[in-house]
Amino acid sequence: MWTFFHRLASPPHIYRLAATFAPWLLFPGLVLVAYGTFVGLFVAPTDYQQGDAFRIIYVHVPAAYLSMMAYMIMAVGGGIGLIWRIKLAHTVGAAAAPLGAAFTLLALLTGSIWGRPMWGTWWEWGDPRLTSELILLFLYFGYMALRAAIDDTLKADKACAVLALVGVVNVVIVHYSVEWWSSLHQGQTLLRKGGPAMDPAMLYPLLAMILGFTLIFGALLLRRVRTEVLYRERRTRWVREMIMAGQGGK
Amino acid sequence: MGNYGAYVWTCFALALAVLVYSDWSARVRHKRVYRDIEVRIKALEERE
Amino acid sequence: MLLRGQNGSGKTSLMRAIAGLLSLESGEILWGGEPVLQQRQLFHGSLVWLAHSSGLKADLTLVENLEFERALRPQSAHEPEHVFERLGIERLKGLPVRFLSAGQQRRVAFARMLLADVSLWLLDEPFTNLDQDGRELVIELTEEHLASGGLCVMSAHQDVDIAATIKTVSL
Amino acid sequence: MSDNEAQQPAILAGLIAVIRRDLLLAWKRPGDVLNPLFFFAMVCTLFPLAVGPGATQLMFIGPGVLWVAALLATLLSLNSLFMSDYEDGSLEQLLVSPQPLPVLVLGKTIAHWLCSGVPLVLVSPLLAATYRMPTDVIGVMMLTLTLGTVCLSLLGSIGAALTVGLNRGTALLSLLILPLAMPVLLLGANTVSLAADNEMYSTGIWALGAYAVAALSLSPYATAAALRISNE
Repeated sequence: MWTFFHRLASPPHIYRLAATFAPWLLFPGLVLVAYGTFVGLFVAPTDYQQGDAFRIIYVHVPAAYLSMMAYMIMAVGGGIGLIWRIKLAHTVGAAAAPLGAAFTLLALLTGSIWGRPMWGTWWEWGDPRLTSELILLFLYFGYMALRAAIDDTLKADKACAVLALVGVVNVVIVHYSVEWWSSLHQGQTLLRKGGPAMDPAMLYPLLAMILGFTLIFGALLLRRVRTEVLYRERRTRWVREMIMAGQGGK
Repeated sequence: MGNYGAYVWTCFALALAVLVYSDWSARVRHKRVYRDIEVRIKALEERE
Repeated sequence: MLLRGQNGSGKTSLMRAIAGLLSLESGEILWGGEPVLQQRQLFHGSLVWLAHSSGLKADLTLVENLEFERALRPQSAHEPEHVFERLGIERLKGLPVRFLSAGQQRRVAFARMLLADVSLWLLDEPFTNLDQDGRELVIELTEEHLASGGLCVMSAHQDVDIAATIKTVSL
Repeated sequence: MSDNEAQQPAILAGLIAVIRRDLLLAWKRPGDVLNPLFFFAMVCTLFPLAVGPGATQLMFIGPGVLWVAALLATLLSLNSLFMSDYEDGSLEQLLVSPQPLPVLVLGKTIAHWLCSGVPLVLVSPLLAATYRMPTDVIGVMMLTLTLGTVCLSLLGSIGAALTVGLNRGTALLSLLILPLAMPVLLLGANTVSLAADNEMYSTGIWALGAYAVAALSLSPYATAAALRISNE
């Protein structure tokens, strides 16, 4: 069992595997997103409260979801890397950080744009989700800054793993404390909780978008993992042989 | 799209931009890493 | 055991790895047949680590520094007064470490080591900053330690003249 | 050799020894304790100067300003938590001591709180009074600050351990710790505001207390792990 895992996680194997699998995630993802975009923009009925502005949900929700998933990946990867000393787990965490930050930024921007017609302002501190998302963005910045500050990759991996684990506990606390805080100030939220179930005609494109974004995220993550593996293994023989043979793909 | 067209389209455009940028930056970084290693290895070979 | 090697040859890294300060990419350090990382406290209870930096607080007096060290370990059989005398630092007891010369600080670090009263000594370049007297004293102390059944891993630039069976490893 | 090695040293003795040593050091270098305190007082002075001396305004911003200032002052003092130990090699000696590292780290954090948190709490009523805070609200504020500075010292020790020995440590430490500290600030400052508005404020106190207990039990392990990593 362990030897199987170790062979699976061996850098040359991962390097090849990532290249093979990325398209298998990317293209279905693109199809789903194309479907979701089309149906979401043109077919789904207009929301009776928010009008067509609700259609922003189709990019905002997947982005917000991925922003949290990427952080989970960083924390879980860090935990696995620390406990079982699997370098690949650290590599995945390192690769997820910039992607997670990008999706967090997207969630913030779309949320803010959504807020403009709904609240009449670009930024509403009273919305707990936006505020938590902003704190999440800062957590990403901290993680990437720590990684950039430590020259030794192995050391950076472990330090960042500790930070991500501490951070993931904190994300939960942030969520609840911000919710409490906004309830004090009559905060308003974009997504109605526990309201009437969503019309399936609205829901299906949303699910397609979430799944599609996740697949694309997976493809991008694999590609970044591949680069990260190549960089970390730059002094090894297999990289040398691969590059001398002109293989390995640019 | 009612009065909200601009907002909705901007959001979708931003999403597209983020996806394209993520893809592009990943490609660029991979190319750079690959080339750096290639140059270094070639230099080593020549010295040997 | 004596580790010999040039600057940058990895003497310090090896000793830090033995002390459990560095994690190894491959290989394991065993103590009493068990990996040290699984019995860190027990292992650390039987070693002292003399590093490049003294590990003493400059603002505290010599006695305060050593009192702190002693509180972290079980009571030692050695008398502090006796150890101070042996190392020729009994007159400096009340001084903040800041006022001591580098060589005197080294002697304090040795006092800490003797007071810890453990079997494994890890000495990284113990002769730095020591005068001839000091060097001889360190050799003498090491010989006694080895004679009473202790272990010592020492790193040095040059050969050390110790009257005991030593194994020299050149890096 | 002796049979010393078989004996395990008393854990509490190690904890107390670390606290004693750090308090003794703080006593000999009072600047390290006083500077963050002056910083706290000065930040609190800045706001009336910038916003204006109007009583209602000051009452309104008071809890928030005091809390932000306390957070920043704690952050300032955290920088030196492991720095001098790292520089003179005594940190490395702690790492190879027979005592469990989380306990030693907890000792250092407690000492840090005694030297930074407690003075802040003690000075805060003076500054709160200049913000025209009523006496009973000052009591609530001192309570939240007490709990809050415990949380901040514990959280901050993780950040300080991660950044010890890095060149750009100071800015990085703020970047790491501030987002983690936001819930503490949010709970603390809003609880004081609620008290000032004569509303129910116990939720915030309980939440802060729970946070402190959780941090007390978890953060020493994270800090110890971080110290081992940054000292490799």
